[in-house]
Formats: sequence, C-alpha cells, structure tokens
Amino acid sequence: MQALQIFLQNWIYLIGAMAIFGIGLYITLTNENIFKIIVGLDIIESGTNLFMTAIAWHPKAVMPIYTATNQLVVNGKVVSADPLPQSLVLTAIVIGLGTTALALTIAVKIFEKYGTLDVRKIKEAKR
Amino acid sequence: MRNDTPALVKRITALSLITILLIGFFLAFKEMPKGSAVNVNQRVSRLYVMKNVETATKMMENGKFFAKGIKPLRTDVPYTPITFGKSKNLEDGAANVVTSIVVDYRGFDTLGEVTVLFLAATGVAMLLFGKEKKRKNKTEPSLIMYVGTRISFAIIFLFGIYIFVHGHLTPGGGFPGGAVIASGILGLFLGKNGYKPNHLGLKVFESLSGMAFVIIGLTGLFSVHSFLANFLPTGVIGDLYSAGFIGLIYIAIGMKVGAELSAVVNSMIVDVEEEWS
Amino acid sequence: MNSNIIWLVFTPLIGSAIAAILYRVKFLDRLVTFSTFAITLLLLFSVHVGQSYTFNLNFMGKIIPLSWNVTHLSIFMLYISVAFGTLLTFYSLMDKSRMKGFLLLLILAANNWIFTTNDMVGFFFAWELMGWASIVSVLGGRDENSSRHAALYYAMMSIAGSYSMFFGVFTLWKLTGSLSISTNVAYLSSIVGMHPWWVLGIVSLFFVTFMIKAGIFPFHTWVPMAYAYAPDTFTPFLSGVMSKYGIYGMLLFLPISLMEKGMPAAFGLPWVNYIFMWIGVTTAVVGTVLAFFQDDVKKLFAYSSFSNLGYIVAAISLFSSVGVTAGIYHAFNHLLFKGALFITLAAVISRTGTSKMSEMGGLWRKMPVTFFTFFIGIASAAGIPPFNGFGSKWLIYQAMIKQHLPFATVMLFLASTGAFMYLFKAFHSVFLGQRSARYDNVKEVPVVGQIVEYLLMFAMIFFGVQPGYILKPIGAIVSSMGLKPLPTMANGYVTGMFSNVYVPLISWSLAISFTVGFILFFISAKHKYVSQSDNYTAGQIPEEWNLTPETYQFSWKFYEPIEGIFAPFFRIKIDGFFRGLANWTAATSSAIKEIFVSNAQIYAFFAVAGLIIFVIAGWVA
Amino acid sequence: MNIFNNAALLIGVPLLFAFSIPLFGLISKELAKWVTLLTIGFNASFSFYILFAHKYPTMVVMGNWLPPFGENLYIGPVAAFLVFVISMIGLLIAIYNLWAIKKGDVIRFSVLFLMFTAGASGIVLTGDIFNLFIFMEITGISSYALAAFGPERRALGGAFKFLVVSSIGSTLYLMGVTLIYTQLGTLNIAEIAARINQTTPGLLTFAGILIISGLAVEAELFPFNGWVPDTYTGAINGVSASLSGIAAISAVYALFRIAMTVFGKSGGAYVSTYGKIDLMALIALLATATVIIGELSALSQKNVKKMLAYSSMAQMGLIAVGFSIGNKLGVYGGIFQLVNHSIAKSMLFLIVGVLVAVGVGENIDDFKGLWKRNPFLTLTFSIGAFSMLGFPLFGGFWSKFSIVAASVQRGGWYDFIIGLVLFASVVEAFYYLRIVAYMFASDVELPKVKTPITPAIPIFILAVSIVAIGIFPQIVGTFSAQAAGELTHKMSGYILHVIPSIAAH
Repeated sequence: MQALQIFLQNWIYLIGAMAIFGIGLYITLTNENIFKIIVGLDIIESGTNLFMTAIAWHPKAVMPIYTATNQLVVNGKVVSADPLPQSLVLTAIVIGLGTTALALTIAVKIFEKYGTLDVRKIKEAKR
Repeated sequence: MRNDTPALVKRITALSLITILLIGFFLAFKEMPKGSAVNVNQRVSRLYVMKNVETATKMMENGKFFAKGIKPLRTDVPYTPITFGKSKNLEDGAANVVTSIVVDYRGFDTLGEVTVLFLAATGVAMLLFGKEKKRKNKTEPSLIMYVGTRISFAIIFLFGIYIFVHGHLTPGGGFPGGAVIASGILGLFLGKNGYKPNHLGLKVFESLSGMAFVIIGLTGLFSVHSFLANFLPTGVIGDLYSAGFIGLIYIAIGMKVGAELSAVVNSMIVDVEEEWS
Repeated sequence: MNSNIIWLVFTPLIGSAIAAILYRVKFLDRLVTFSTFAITLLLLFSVHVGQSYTFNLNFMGKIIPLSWNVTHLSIFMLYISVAFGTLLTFYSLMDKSRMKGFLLLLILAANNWIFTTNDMVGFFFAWELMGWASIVSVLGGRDENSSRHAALYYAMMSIAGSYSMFFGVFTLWKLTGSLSISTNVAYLSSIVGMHPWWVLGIVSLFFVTFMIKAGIFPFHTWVPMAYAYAPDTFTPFLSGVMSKYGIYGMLLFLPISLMEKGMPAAFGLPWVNYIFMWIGVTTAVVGTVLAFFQDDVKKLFAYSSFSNLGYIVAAISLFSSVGVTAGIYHAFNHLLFKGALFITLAAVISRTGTSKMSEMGGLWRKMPVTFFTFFIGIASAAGIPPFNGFGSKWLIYQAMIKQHLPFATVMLFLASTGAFMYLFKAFHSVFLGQRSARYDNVKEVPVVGQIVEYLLMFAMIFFGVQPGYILKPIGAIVSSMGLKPLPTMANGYVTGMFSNVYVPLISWSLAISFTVGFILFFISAKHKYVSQSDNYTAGQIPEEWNLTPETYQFSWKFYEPIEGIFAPFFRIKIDGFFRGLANWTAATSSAIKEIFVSNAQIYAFFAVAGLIIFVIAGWVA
Repeated sequence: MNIFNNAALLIGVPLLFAFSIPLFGLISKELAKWVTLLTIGFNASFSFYILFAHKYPTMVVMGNWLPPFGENLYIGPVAAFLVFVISMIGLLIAIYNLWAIKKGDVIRFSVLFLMFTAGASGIVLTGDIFNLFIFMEITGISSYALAAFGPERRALGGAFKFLVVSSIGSTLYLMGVTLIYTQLGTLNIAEIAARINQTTPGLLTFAGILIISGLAVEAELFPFNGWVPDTYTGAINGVSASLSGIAAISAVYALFRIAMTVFGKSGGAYVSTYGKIDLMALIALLATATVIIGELSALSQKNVKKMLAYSSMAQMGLIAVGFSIGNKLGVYGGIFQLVNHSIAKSMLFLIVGVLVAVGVGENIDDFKGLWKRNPFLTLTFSIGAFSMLGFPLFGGFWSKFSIVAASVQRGGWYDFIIGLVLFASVVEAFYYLRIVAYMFASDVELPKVKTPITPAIPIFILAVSIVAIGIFPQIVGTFSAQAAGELTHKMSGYILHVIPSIAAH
C-alpha cells in the first residue's frame, strides 16, 4: 500500500500529462479534419501544461499564497508548491489560447476558400 | 508518408511513434526529481516565495552565493519571516506568490504574453477583415435569454473586475478577469440578434490599456532605471492597496484582455465580405 | 621590390574598366582592349626571371601573403599569351562579332596573375576571374540559345572544378600552414614516398580542375560546345591561350612525381604518370575520331584542339627532359597554329555567316590571304616539316619511344594520321572545291585582318624553320624544373635524343619540290571553272536524284566508311556520363521534391519522426 | 558587469507603438504604415548606436532583479550585430510595404509586422530560456497571421502548415525547458549554461533533443521544415522576404545559442555538447541533409518563388553546417552567411514581388529577356543570385569560403560533409545561373516594364550592400569575428558577462 502510494505520488500526474500529450499527438497525426487537428494541438498543450504543474507539486505542498493561516515557510524551508512553473503555465495557457484562436480563424478562412476541412484536399492544382 | 497514405498505416505509424516518444519521456522522467523528491528550496522559486531576492543578489555580488563547482547556495539565503497582514515594505508586496512572479519578478514574460494575445487578436481580426454583413442567429433568442444576459452581464463584469483587482491577493489576475469580462460580452452576443458592440470603444480601450502597461514599464525605466521595475511603495502584505505596481498592471491587463477577447468573439461571430479586388 | 609585376595585373584591370565604360561603342572598346594588350606586352619587357613581389593582405586580422614570383615558365607563358592576345585584339578591331573587349581584358589580368603568382589564394582568385570572364564571353555567340546552353554547361564544369580546387587549397593549407605554391609542392614531393595515396588524393583535387579547364578526357564535353558557340573572335583565345592554363597548372604540380621519390612504377613510369599518359593518349585519339565527323567547322577544330591537348598531356606526363620540352613546345605551337586557324575561321564565318562546312566551299579565290594562312595552319597542325607543328610532334614521338611505350606511340601516330584526314576535309570543304553561288560577292577580310594573317603566316613559318628560338627558353624552363635540358645547338636544329633535325635543310628541299610542282601546275593545261551544279550530273536533272547543293559538297558523307568502323564506339558517349549525372540529379530532385507536396499533417509526422530518430539515437549512444 | 538598461527601449518602444497603431490607424491607413516604419527605424538607429558606439557587451536588467533571479537581456557581440541586421532588414521591408500593402487590413498588418520584427530582435536579445519561448511565440504568431495574409488562397494552406508544425515544435521546446528546470531550478541561460554538467546525462540528452527539435522547425532544418515551400510560396512577397530575412536569422541564432552556449562544453578547439550524444554533430547531420534536399528540390522548380523557398531552406542548412563545425572560423562563416543570406534572399523575394506586381510573373519563363524589359531589377536579381552561389567579390563568397576552410580545418567526417555541400552548391549554381542566363536572353521581345520608386529603394540598398560586403568583407567580418568569439567561448563570452560572480568559483 505504501509502495503504491509512493508510486502514485511520484508518477500519477506525470503519467496523466504524458497520456494527454500522447492522445493529443495521436489526434493531430491521424485525423484529417482541420478542426480535429486543432483540437489535437490544444490537447498537446494541455498535456504540457499539466506536466509543468506536475513538476511544481509535491505531496506535502501548500498553495503558494500568503494568507493569515497559510504558512509557506516552515523552519526556514519552503513547503509550498513551486510557484514558478505555475506562473509559466499561466503564460503558456494564454499563448495556447492565442495560437488556437488564430488556427481556428485560418480554418474558417480555409473552409471559405477551399470548401473543405480535409487537410488532404487543401492543395493547389498546379505544383 | 504521402498525401494519400491509408488511414490504417497512418494510425499504426502514429501509435508507434508516440509509444517510442513516451518511452523516451519515461526514461527521462526516471532521472527527474518528482513527487516527494521535489525540493523547492533548491530552485530559484525559494527566493521568490521568501521574497528575499535582494539579499540573494547581495550575497551573489559578495561572491557568497555560488559554491565550488558553481552550485548555487539557495538554501543559505537568510530568511526574514513574513507575516500576513503585518510585514511591511517587502521587496514585493503581493500575497499571491504566483502573481508576484508573473507581474514582478518575471514581468517581462507577462508583457510578452499580453503581446502574444494582442497579436493573436490582431491576426484574427486581420484575417477576418472585410465589410460586415448583418449577423443573424439561427434561432431568435428568447426574452428570458435577452433579459438574463443583460442582467448577468453587469454581475459578470463586476466579478471580472473583482478578480483582476484582487490579483495580488487571491488566485486569479488580469487574464482570468479579462476572460470573465469577455464571457459576459459573449452573453450579450447570444442574447440579442444583431448585437453590435462599440467597435471604436473596444479598439481605443484595447490600445490604451496596452499602452498603459508599456508606459508603466517605461516609468520604471525612467524612475528606477530598470524596465518594468516597481516604482511604488509595496505597503503591507495582504492589503488591497499594496504590492506597488502589480495592481495597476493587472488592471491594465484585465481591461486589455477583456477588450481583446471580446474583439475576437466579435470577429469570429460576424460574417464579412472580403474586399481584395 | 619589383612592383612592376603587380602592374601586369593592374594595367588590364584599369583597361577593362575603361573598356567597360565605352563598351557600347564597339570600336572604342576594341581599341582600348588592343592598346591595353600592347601596353602589357611592353610592360613584359621590364619583367625578368627571378623577380618577386609580396603583398600582405590583411584579412580579418590574418595576414595572407599574396606573392608573385617570375619563373622561366611564367615568363615564357606570359610572352606567348600576351603576344598572341595582341595580335588577336588587333584583328578584332574591324570585326563584327559580339565579343566584349573588357571581358577579354579581365581574362588578361587573370592570365598575368595566374602565370606569375606563387600563392594559392591569388591563383584561385585569378582562376575564378578567368573562368567567369570566359563564361560570360561565351554567352555572346552567334546563336544565342546554343551559346547560352554552352555557357551554362561550361559554367557548371568550371564551378565543379573550382570547388575541387578550393577544397584542395584548403587541405594543403591545413597540412602545411602555408599558401605558397612552391612550399606546398615541395612538401608534397617530400611525403610522396611515404603516403602516395594521400598525395594522389590532394593532387587530383587540383588536377580535376586543370583537366576541366584544359578539356582533357573525360572532362572534355564542354569543349566542343563552348568553342563552337563562343563569339568567333573569342574562340582563338579560348583555344590558343586559355586551354594552356590547365597545362601550366599541371606543370606546377608535376615535379612531385619524380621517379627518384620511390613511387611504384609501371612500364618505367610512376604508375600515376602512366595512367595520366594514357589519359593524354586517349584524349588525342578520341578527339581525332570525333573531329572526323563534324560538319560545323568550329566544332571540328574544337575537337582538334582537344586532341592536341592530349598530345601535350601525354608528353608532359612522362616528365622526362624530352617529354617536358616536347609538351611545352607543342603548347606553344598549338597556340600559334590553332590561334591562326580559328582567326581565319572567324574571318570566313564573318564573311559567309555560317560555320557549316557543307554550306561553304571554293572560297580560296575570294579570300586568298585567309586561304594561305589557313593552309599553313593546317600544314602546321598536321606536322608537315617546314612549318611549326613538326618539331614538337617529332619530339613527342621521341619522348614516347624513349620511355619504351610503343603502343601509346602507335596510338599517337594513328591520331596524327587521323588529324591529317580531318584537316584535309576542313581545308577542302571550306576553301577548295566548288563555290556555292551565294558566295560570289564574298570579299577578303579588311586590311587589319590581313596584316594579322600575314604576321601569323610569318610566325608559323619562322618558328618552324628556326625552332631554336623557342627551344632555348624551353631548355631554361626544363632545367629550372630539375630536369636535364636537351643539348642546345644552332637555331635551326630540333635537338632530340636519337637524332637532330636541321629543319632549314628539310624546308629547302620541300620548297624546291613545291616549286617544281607549282611550275608543273602552271605549264599544264588550263582548268575550266564551272558552276556547282554543272558537275557530276552527266546530263541528269539533279532534283530527280534528290541532289541539292549540299550533296555536291566535298564534305558530304566524306568519311562515311570510316564512320562505319567507329560506329560501335560512338555508342559510348562520354558526355553521356555527365548527362546521366545531370539526369540523375534532376530525377532525384523530382523525387525529393515529392517530400514537400504533402499536407500539414504529414509534415507534423515528419517532425515527430525526426524527433523519434533523435530519441533513438540518444538511447543508442 | 556592465548594465545599460535603456536598451530595453529596443523592445519597449516597438511594443508601445504596436499597441498604439490601431489609434493611429483611426486617422489614416498610411499613418499606420509610417508609424511602423519609423518605429523600426528607431530600433535600427538605436542598435546602430549600440553597435558602433561599442556599447556592447552589456546587459539589460528587467524589473531591477539581477540575473539569475530575474529576467535580463544580454547584448553581446552576436546580439548587438544581429539586432542591427534584423532591424535594418525590417526597415527596408517596411519601406517596401509602404508600396506593396494597399489592400486588406493594412493597419493590423502593420501591427503584426512591427511585432514580428521586434519579436525577432527579442529572441536575439533575451537572456532567459523561457522568455526566448515567449519571443518565439510572438514572432511565430505574427508570422502565421502574416503568412495567411493576402488575396490568394494558397496563403492559407501555407500558413496552416506552418502553424501546425510550429506549434508542435514550440510544445517540444517548452517540454525541454521544463525538464531542465526540474534539475537546475533556474531559467536563466547563463546559470543553466554554467551548471549544465550538473544534470543527469539521460535527461540532459532528452531535453536537448526536445529543444533542438523544437527550434529546428523555425530554423528550417530537415525533417522539421515541411512547411517551408508552401508557406513561402503562399505568403505575399514582403512576408516571404521577412520570413527568410528576419525570422530565420533569429531561429538559427536561438538554435545555436542553446546548442553552443547552454549545452556546449567550454574549452576545446571545437565546441561539443554535454550529454550522451553530441548535439552539434546531430545538427551537422541535419544541416547536411537540409542542404542536399533543399538544393535538389529547388533544381526542378519552375516557379521562382518556390525555388527561392527551397534555396532558403538549403541556405539555412549551409549556415547550420558552418555553425556546427564549432570552431571560430566555422561560426564566423556561419554568421557571415546568415547576414548574406538574409540580405540577398530578402532582396530576391522583394524583386519577385515587384515583378509580380508589375505584371511580369513569378515563373522562370516569365523571366526570359528581362534585361531588356527592366535592367534595374535584372541587375539586382543577378547580384543576389551571385551572392547566393558564392561568386567572388559578392558577399556570399566570403562566407562560403570560411565555411569550407573551417570544415577542412576540422577534417574527419566534415570533409565528407563539405564534399556533399559543395556538390549541392554546384546544383545551386546551376539553377541560379539558369535564371540569370534566361534574364539576359535577347531573343525575346516583350514590352518594357517600369520599376516603381518606393520598392526600388530597399532593393537598391540591399544590392549595394551585397556588393559592398563582397568588396570590403570586413564590414561584416569584424562583427562576425567578435560574435564567433562569443559563441565559441561560452564562459568568457557569455556567462561571465551576465553573472560575473561565477568567476570566483
């Protein structure tokens, strides 16, 4: 039981992150529909974000916010979760949002001009 | 791999590639501190949490920060206890350490992040540029929808403002706050057929709030001689009026994100006719 | 310091700048070109063997010494190239072809630089300058499409060659830390006994370049195209002077292969030299055979030029005193007679407007001076005694026999006989035989051209009868290379290993017999001149037999039987190799291009697959 | 430690004006373009000041937090020089845009173009590995949008390809950065570089591979470069010019900053990296493949723009070959070639843009007889082509010269690599010379075309600079020699300028 607990503490978020990453990559690489590809890219980004939060977390972590009751530092040692990756995730989420918005816009325009959302059919007649 | 590769081949290839990649990740993770082995004290975050970067800087300048073999002695940086609601004039006044990193210690990242979002919104608007056609919902929104969105908009807007104003105290900040505001505006779009926000207002708002951020940064440059440096007193940790320029920046970011995301929603909802020829 | 050497390079450059400004006015361009050539020739009198000059080029804080050093070989090459260039530019004063004088001057600058430099950087620069100026010069031919094609082909070969040399220069620089040619050659010859393969590899990087520029088999494929489609007045320079740069380069590097260095030998020669000798012989034979069947007269002489360079290479590759003497001597002779031949061809083509032999004929009455120059030229080329080609060919045979290479000698003899055959074909079909009616109004070249032709005639006869004037400087060159020079005798002698020939004696005897023949010609019955179609027909109507003016021409199916003999060999096309390489490249190109005609997803696949390859590489390592 | 915080204006001023351009746009469209032009002009002149008043090596501290605790910009010889090049090319393309961008959303286009240039400068300047990611995204997002701009639908397809591949790449980069952070607990490039040998080798290798793969997407190395031809062909010419002239510079810079400074071993004649495999060798292999594939693909193109795209890919490969040799001469050649490539290739794209606009077209056959139709564009195109193929007395010669010299100096299997590269160069020479020969054909009679004045200015300046660099290579040479010194000596060139107190240990 102890071993399982330690295993879960060590690996659960990492495995989750990698699973999400792999699923996203699989979706991106196998679906021909542009929207699904964009969804796949988004899922990949989620996997990365989860990974970044996972490396900030440890089993005894408290939230990194000073409140009246929350002690971040005990005996000269920081006990909170690592705030830096969390702030990086904030940034990464916004960047992912921007990329997704732009990708969707391009998808909309592609549908307008090519009349299809199938990546295999988006090509010019003359090469 | 060609354009006409059968789906099955693609799937099998993708699966095998991803499997190899994940095994690679797994092997790398084995060497990585994880779970209970994660030690925040060995990371630079320790200094951010303890808000003693200045001490560390002094130690570094005296040559006491790096040990032999260039190992940083982050655990040796002395700690001044911080009490919520009492500690004054810390080097960074935000109670939320994530906020203090996002806006203060790594504020330049955030400026870049705002820029990315701004560029995305600009790109969306640029690509969907054209002469607007009259928008028409597929189903006419009901009266409840109309009234409900109007009423809830005020509450949502207020909530958004609350989130970004309290960014330095509670989870949240400019980006979530802005997104909340934009969701209120999305509600308005849903609630009324042919709803048109004030384009000019959005644009001016967006520009001014973005410029405000840069101008705050430049003020830092000209008053404290460093771009994006805090030039205001940090106050007592836990107060609403504390943490120096973090509140100002989060207000600017919140307004900017709100305006930007509303503009994105607007661009995506409205049909346009292109004017290339 | 002897800075006058530098002026050999700068004078043409300045002239080129002036000519480039004036190039829209063709005559002024040519005039500047001619005067610059003449000034350079005068400047040459102030240059003496042993002079040297060093200019330290500061490149990125590194000092690169650009050094000039006048040797016996360089002064000889300088004199003959500049003198010939002066004649050629004088001829071109009244010429209509689209040769651009300023380009020729650029080549002259490079020419002087190549022949005097002693550092590889300068050599490489000059080589590039010469190469590009000549490529651009080829562009101005009569037939624009063909000359564009030829120039592109030439450019490709030339670029491949210069990259090869580039690589060689840097390898040597890395090995010795010096850029001086003489130091590097000395270094190579000091290690050639220990690492023959190594040295062979480095030297072949240079030799590929030299062989391309000289047009030696199997890199000759650009020669017929470039020679034939270049501007008519540029071809003499291309054939006469520029092909010698390759020979000069080879002569710089050949001292490495001295027998005493312990190279493994084959048939009494270091085997590398042996192979190289056979390359030369093959060049001579292949050039001859290919020249038989050309209809384009410039192409015919291009192949002839290619064949003659084979003789030179075969001779110098022996690296014996006779061999090198013969090689350099033949280089000089080839410059003279091939230059003369191409100049006369330029004259003919400028008057007739065609270079096809089947469209010419019977021009000797209209252009007698040109005719005689051409006649002496082909007599020289064929190696007929009183004219200048004789001595060198004779020495070449001697050198071959002396090395006990009977088979190669026989091949060279064969090539020489073949040369006589194609030369006669060209001679007859251009100048003799029936004249087509459309050339009734053809005039002789202008006086300027005639002067040049007289001078060339005189030179060919003079150096044929008095070979000593050339053999003496060559003797100095040979001894400066560490070989024993041939014994010097009076100017009239061609000295050899087995026998010495006193040429004036032969010439007198030939002149007497010729006079006798001439007298017999005049006292015999008068000839009747008829029009072209008034002949052979025996009362038939030519059209019924599908006979056209071309089919009456002398060159019409002239060597058809011989062509049958060689037919199997024609299936082996050397330019087929390069063409194949090009086709292969094009096919690979189309195949590789297919990578990039996919969609976004496939590219994502590529990226992930590349990543995976790395990951696996990381595990394996 | 030399701190020059005012250099933050290199990022701050473009940001300020990018945010305010929509307001200027309310007044007039032209004003938006002019504001962009002037802002990039400010950047160009400021970086000119830094470069020629010899203000570097210096550092900009953000928010008063010294590195390695806060973020910083490091302006070493590389950054000072490349920022100047990027701003100058950006300025010239902005002048071209004054003429070329007339329709569509001009105002927002100006915003994106301004931030594209500023973002590329940011990549070069930044001293923080995560900040590098942000600037990559700024450049990336603006270039997706710019590439999709234009009336032709092929632009959209190209932009989408770019977006998909590049998003995957940036995710991989972020993963790699995170992995390094777990071991070293810092994001500052200088500190990571100083302590990279304290990581475990397996993780280090994996992180390095992820980061290099991520950066190779924008540095156009095979097999991460599938997007290149379609994006370059699809985008309008000004954008293609800036993609190859600006984005590519910063991407290659980032690639080798990571490989040489962060992962590199200090000391030794040739830079190699820590970890199980030598990342420099890996990049060398990629680069060789890129050169060969790029040149061979370009050979059979009939569309000049596509040909230039492939050529651009191949040139990036050549640059990467130069860098990956890892000695001073090789890096010198790489940086020199980087500058030459960005000048010449952006000029060629601009010329194609003018030619398409005046109705000549972008196929090889349209170029026939161009000399008689428009001598100015023909001459400048030829100058660009000659520089590309490394003709003596043109800029490209010196860089190719140095790269070949460096690889021969290194020897070993670099001899083989450079042999392949030189073969590819023959192919390159062929397809460029073919166009040049076509342009000078006189057997085609077509009406003359006029060169518009505005785009002729940048084209003329670029052509003159190519010739000037060819004749006086020290214009670029002095700076690239300093830059090569910085990249090959990571301790004295980089780390000690950013964190001087490391010297004591």
